[in-house]
Amino acid sequence: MKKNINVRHIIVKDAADIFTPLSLVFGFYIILHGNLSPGGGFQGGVMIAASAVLIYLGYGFKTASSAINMEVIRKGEAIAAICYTCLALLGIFFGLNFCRNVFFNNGAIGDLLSSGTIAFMNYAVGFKVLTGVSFLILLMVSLLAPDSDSEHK
Amino acid sequence: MSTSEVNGLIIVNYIGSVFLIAIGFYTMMAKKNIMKIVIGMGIVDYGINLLIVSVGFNPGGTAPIFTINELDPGTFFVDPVPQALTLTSIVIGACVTALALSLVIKIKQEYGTLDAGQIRRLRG
Amino acid sequence: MIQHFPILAIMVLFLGAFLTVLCGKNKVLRNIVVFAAMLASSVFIAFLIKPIMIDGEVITYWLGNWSPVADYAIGICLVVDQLNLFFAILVSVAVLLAGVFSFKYMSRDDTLEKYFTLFLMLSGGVMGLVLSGDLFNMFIMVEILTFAAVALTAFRNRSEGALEAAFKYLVIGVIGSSCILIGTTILYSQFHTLNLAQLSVLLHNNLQPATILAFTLLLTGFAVKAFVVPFHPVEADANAAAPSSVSVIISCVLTKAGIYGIIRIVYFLFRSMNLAPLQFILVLIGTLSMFIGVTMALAQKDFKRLLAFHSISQVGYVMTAIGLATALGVTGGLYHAINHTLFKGLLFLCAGAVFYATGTTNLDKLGGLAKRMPQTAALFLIGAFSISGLPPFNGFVSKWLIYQATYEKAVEFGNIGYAFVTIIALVVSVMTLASFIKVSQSVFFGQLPDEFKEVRETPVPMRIPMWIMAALCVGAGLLPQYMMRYLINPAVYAVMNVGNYIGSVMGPGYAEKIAGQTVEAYSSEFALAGYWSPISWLALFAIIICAFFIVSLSGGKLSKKIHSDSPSGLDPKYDTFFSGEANEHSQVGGSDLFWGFKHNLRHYFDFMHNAHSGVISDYALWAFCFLSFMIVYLFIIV
Amino acid sequence: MKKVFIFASLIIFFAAGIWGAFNMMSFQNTISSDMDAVSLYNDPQHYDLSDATGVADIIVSENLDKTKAVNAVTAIVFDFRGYDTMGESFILLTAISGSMAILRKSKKWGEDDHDEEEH
Repeated sequence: MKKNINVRHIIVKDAADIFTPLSLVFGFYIILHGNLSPGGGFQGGVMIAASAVLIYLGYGFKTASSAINMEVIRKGEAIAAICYTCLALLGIFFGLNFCRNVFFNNGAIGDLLSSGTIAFMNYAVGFKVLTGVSFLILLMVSLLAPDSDSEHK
Repeated sequence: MSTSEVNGLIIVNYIGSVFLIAIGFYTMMAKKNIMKIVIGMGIVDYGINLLIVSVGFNPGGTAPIFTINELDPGTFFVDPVPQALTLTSIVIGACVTALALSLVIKIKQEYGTLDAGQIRRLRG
Repeated sequence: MIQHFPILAIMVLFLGAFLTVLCGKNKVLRNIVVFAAMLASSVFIAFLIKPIMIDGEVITYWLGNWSPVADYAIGICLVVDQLNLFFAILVSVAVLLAGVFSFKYMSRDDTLEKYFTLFLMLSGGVMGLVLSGDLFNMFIMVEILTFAAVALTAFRNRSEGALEAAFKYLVIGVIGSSCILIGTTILYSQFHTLNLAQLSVLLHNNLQPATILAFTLLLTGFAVKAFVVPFHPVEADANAAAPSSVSVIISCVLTKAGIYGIIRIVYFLFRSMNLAPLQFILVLIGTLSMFIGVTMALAQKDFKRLLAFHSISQVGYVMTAIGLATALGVTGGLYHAINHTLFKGLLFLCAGAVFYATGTTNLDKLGGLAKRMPQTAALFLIGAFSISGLPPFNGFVSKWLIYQATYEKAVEFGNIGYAFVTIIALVVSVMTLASFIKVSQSVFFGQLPDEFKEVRETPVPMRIPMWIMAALCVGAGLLPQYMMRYLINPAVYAVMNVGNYIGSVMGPGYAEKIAGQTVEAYSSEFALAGYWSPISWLALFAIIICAFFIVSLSGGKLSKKIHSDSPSGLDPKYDTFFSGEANEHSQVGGSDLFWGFKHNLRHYFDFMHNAHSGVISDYALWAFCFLSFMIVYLFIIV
Repeated sequence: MKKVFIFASLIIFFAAGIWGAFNMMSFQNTISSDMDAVSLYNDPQHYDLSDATGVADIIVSENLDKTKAVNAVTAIVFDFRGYDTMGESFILLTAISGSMAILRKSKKWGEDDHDEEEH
């Protein structure tokens, strides 16, 4: 079984170079416009996480793991979860119920921030998914790398 | 195609999803390779996703987004609730696969095999 | 303010889990966060007792203030009626005590922040499940608790069989979750809503083939979560492999979550418990669980695996009592549910203490620990007496109620089958006592092996939760009237009268408007025979005589048959032994105290041993066959 | 023997599923077709809920007025059923923590009493 891709073809590397920024930009676009257009936090988050795979395919595990600090990613995911919970808890602080969309009526329909907490929750979930899925992918991939610690390097 | 004919065609989706779920369960019951069992779990999940999306189908409806420039007067939507449920269900399916694959990796390291017939230290 | 407490009780646990991730390696801070989260959740639940249990309110909390519009529940709601709160109290007690226990118990493992993250996730999932009023939300919470339980089962991934047990648990759990999700989808396609109360009204007298299919799938899904008979091997494996503090949660809390789901499905959502065949199938499943669990437990050689099979057996009692559909039966079932949480929690914590002290749970290697660990031995005996149903302890009260309920059902319906259930319940109780005699003999009494001469008593932080559980066991046994008044009777009332729940969620008068009739209530009146009523004791005595007679008759036949095929080539310990020096073969291992009994019934035990083959495909096959059988059965009866 | 059980239960499941599917076809659509998206967009406050056939009708009608989110699916995911989404993201975190716990290289239990601090 081929444990690690040592010889990287130039096509793979160039394709990774080209598509990594594309997937990042498009993913962020989808997250930011989740309340206006098709898509949302989950879809955009997964797209951004795909860029982690692209970096791995183009440059191998060592570069990918040095480019991405896995401990920070994991903590970032917890922070995103706390953000979502706090956005939901805002409802209680405003004297309403949990998960209440508290400042919903600013701006016209179709504006980026017109939908109140929906947009912010969207960003929180997007951040959570992009950290979570890229962490999961790198965790799996790290097992294929030679003499790697199973947790992180 | 008239509305009632389109409505009738949704049965294809239902039968397809039942078929997928049955294939998935068959894989889990009959196959001894635990990797194939994981695949079976995935197939069941896809079948359920197909079922949920099909439930919300509305003949002639468009995607439930008020992109006003692209809508004709009199447009109506398909049901957005099952789509939201499917989104949840897809993520859950991915999590099942991730957890199962990490268990499979560890089992392969520990037992040296993927045969369910040999992974039976706990029995009786 | 009080209406925010249910959601806070759930979210505090989840927030604790995230903060645990952020704490990282800081041990003191982490423990403080975890303890504060569990304590805060318990306090929130405790504050709900007064308005709900005593004053009889039902709290409905619409998340995001999306209360029903045009008689459709567009949002998700949390509903706390007496039944929900009953299970929430049970969950919070078990979680708090197991969590406190695990601070010291887990201290020799590494990466504890992940352990506590998953532990709090698991607790939050169960709490969210029992407080939820939305079908899809119940599915989400079921998934959270399944994943967390699977990961915690494999937490000690170097110990024997942990990964394997986790994989089996995951596969069977996914079958159950898939069933729940398909059922939810079918109900949505028919009624266009996901709210439990609204579905309950719309479903009334509205059973179509697709609805029956949905009912079957939901029932199967929650039966998987309760680990009743065709799904039980998974629980035994998981409990044996998981750390003890997690076994407490799996055995005491997750099975109760499944029982809660079954109660909600059969009594509340479909209101179908007036069908006699459905009662029959639930009682049959419960009785089978009871019997198979206890007989499998007799043959076990591992302390925790034995306890796990007893857990299946006790959940069988609960299931039987729930299936009777009488007020007395439900009372007995709920009482036994909370008693099972207390004494099985105590027993698992004792097993954890023994493991912490000696590093093994193998019954053949242990022995004589009562000298070295007197307090643990005393606590274990309290738990063993409780689970066997000896009179001063709590197991007696609930088992007595269950015997009485089954007996009454038999009298009422003139059905001899339910009297058999009474007899089986009694026999199972006796066998439970027998197997705990075996455990106490081989763990705490008998000879102390040399390698355990230096074993010390459990540390104090581990003993405190055990003593609390033991005190609760004794208290629940000595003061049944208070338990009844403040905990059980309100819950039984809530099970039997669904009108309050529906009125609170959808607004009063909703059921009358939609279904065109008032929500009928089951009778919640019952005559309690008391627990010292002489007539009942006499009846019990007669039943015991009958049971003894039947057992002795069948035993005579069996022994004759066994004499005819003389055991040649078997273990020499089965040979007749007259006199002289006993050689090494005549020594019976600690786990083999009842070898004679097992030898006489060896066909049954061999069959059961081979059936529990340990191959995951077989277990999946059992689960799927159960589903198919239930489909056929329910289509025939309805 | 095992094969017989497998195929019998599969046939039962399949038959019940097909029967259920044909039954589900006769159910009413979960959302009604007599809604005009454009007029709803132009005048979000005025809508008629008297003949609503399910939650989807109400959600789509109320969405623009109450949440001002153009994408109805996002509005459901993050507002009407935001609690579910929260649970879903918790599932993701549970799965990731679980995978980490499973895949870690742990020591055998009790091998070393103070292995918590070192890493």
